[in-house]
Amino acid sequence: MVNIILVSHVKEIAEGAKKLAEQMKQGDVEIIAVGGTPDGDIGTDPDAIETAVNEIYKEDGVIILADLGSAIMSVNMVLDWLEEEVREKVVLADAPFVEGAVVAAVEAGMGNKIEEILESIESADMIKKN
Amino acid sequence: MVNIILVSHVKEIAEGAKKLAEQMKQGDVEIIAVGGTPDGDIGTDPDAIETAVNEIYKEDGVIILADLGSAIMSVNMVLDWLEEEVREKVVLADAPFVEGAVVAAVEAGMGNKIEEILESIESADMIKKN
Amino acid sequence: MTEKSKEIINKVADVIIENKKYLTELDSAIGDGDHGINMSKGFNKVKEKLEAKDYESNKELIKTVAMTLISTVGGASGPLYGTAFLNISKIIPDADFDLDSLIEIGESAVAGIQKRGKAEQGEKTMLDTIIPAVNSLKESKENGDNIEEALKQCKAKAEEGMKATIDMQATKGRASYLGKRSIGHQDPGATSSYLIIKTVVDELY
Amino acid sequence: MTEKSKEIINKVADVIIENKKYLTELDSAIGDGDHGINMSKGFNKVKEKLEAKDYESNKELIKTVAMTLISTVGGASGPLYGTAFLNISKIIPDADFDLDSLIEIGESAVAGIQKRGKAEQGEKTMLDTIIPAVNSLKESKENGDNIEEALKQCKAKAEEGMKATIDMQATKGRASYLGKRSIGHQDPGATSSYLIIKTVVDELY
Ligand SMILES: Nc1ncnc2c1ncn2[C@@H]1O[C@H](COP(=O)(O)OP(=O)(O)O)[C@@H](O)[C@H]1O
Ligand SMILES: Nc1ncnc2c1ncn2[C@@H]1O[C@H](COP(=O)(O)OP(=O)(O)O)[C@@H](O)[C@H]1O
Ligand SMILES: [Mg+2]
Ligand SMILES: [Mg+2]
Ligand SMILES: [Mg+2]
Ligand SMILES: [Mg+2]
Repeated sequence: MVNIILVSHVKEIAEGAKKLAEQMKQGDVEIIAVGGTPDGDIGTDPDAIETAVNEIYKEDGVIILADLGSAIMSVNMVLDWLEEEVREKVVLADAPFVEGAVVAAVEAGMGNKIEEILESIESADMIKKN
Repeated sequence: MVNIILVSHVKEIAEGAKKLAEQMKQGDVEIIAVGGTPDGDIGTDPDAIETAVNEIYKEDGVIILADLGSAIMSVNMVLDWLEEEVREKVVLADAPFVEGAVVAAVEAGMGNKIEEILESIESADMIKKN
Repeated sequence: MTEKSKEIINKVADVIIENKKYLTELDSAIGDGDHGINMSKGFNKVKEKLEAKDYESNKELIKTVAMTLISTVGGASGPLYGTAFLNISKIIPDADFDLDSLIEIGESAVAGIQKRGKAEQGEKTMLDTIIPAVNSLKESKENGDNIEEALKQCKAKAEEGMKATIDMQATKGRASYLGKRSIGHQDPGATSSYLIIKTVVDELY
Repeated sequence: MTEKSKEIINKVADVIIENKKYLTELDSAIGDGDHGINMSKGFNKVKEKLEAKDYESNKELIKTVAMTLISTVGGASGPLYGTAFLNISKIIPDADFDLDSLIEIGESAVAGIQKRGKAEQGEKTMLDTIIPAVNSLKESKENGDNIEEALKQCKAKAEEGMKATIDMQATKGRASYLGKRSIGHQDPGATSSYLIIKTVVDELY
């Protein structure tokens, strides 16, 4: 089962998305919300991202969703710090943050493979609302 | 100047996205966050959406971002209740919720037209993170 | 007739509230586990509203039901049932319902739900209960069935429709996120629709 | 040499902290108005760290600067400057810096920033200050300039580069959301980079 990390600039967004995603999840997918700077401002805390990866890393893989700017840069930096073996299985998805979190949680809960989940959440249809 | 309404299932997501978007906004774009059910559960409150539209409707137009499911359905229902003249200028965007909120706020603040803003936030590139 | 309608709505509300747990369980399997919570929130408020005031016409009564569901349900079923009842309120007569008016009521409900949800039959939604029920009324009319027979058939077809959702793959609503994995579970909205139709039918004949 | 390096870093920190308001104002015009806040948060912590402990080598010192910025800055400039300093820490000598080592330091910084941010010169970022500064050192080497002359040139080119960002359209970072409207404003990151380079140069000669 794939685990999920949600990295937003804003703590409330990350935690809210976790709440929304967990409402739909089946099985025991783990979701960690990482949001804001260590001192509670809007921004990113790379150390918290690293801790999250270490905490929920699994052989099945980990999908990371990030909202924008420094969240993306910080995730990529942390990924570069990982050991090759771990690095290969942790993916920053090209997916919309909230919408992707929900669908990733559902599909991870169904036991879908990381590639299948990424195919779903990276689809351009993910942002269609009509 | 175009105004913006953010409709999420979760209050924290809507308010967090407003916070993130307002950090970037120039000028006096108004952003209203609508999140959760009237009794504080996860879900949508159509009356709050209607109130928001009436509160910040402008001739320049209003962009609504919604996260998923009932938020989208409720927005469309409220839009159907509007007078023809207002209806034409209030648009539910096919855009990612958080990412779209930030870019819409920036572009609205720059005085971009509603069509220009929609073109930006409805682009498939909006979900690229790498 | 408004007194009778009020009685029926109250009964529907009771049945939905009784089935809160069941509907929520169904929604936990293929959705976000709130359909029973949403619907009983809505119908509890409907009961309050009906209690608080006398209604002059079925139109006024059903419009209140619609607006109350819209304001309180919180899930997709809010706008869906809300728009269905809103549509019904526009055409519902105050006289005793004949088969024609029942058909018109059913068609208005379907039109409202489709306006909001853009689903067709076979997508594993409440429509899979309601459309067969309305079609059954229409067939009864063609066959010249009396109203009791028509209602009996209607209820049976609604139940069949509900059960048929078990084998369907959801392509609308949250359950569609599950793809093929949505197969094997009865749709919560199809179930609440059946409970509503069944209760109305049982009250009518 | 580590004592001297510590002095330089402390001086850089002071200059950044002094310019907190200025950098934040620049970021308000084309970003989210936090660059000064971010950078002074980072460099305040750097000062604390340098205070708390003696460092055995420039390597160790600069690695501490890097990790501290990464942990505390919170904005894109955190990973960018953090990776720059991390790269520098890998090659920085303990001996007095000659022109070759200054060039190597500059190139490592650029490589680190580009690894993180994937930007080129001309995209209205900190690179528009740093790349011309490094290029200037390389030219000085070719021209056989002495180190003082090289550093003077380097500072001038950094300032030129910073100012050139005014007329650029941002195509990386948050400022890129503004499209053409980003033109006419000096980039905050290019400005903090200039402040850093200027301070280092002034301390070195
Ligand atoms: N597009 C649609 N058209 C018709 N019915 C739908 C549609 N989407 C969802 N539904 C119905 O709504 C039910 C779910 O309602 P509910 O759980 O209250 O809302 P939510 O999905 O927002 O939590 C589904 O079981 C389905 O019958
Ligand atoms: N991809 C990038 N490459 C190089 N520098 C960048 C990049 N993105 C942003 N920057 C620099 O970072 C600065 C903004 O830093 P800061 O305000 O601290 O971060 P944030 O944008 O996350 O709020 C910009 O002025 C720019 O110089
Ligand atoms: Mg539900
Ligand atoms: Mg729900
Ligand atoms: Mg900034
Ligand atoms: Mg920032």
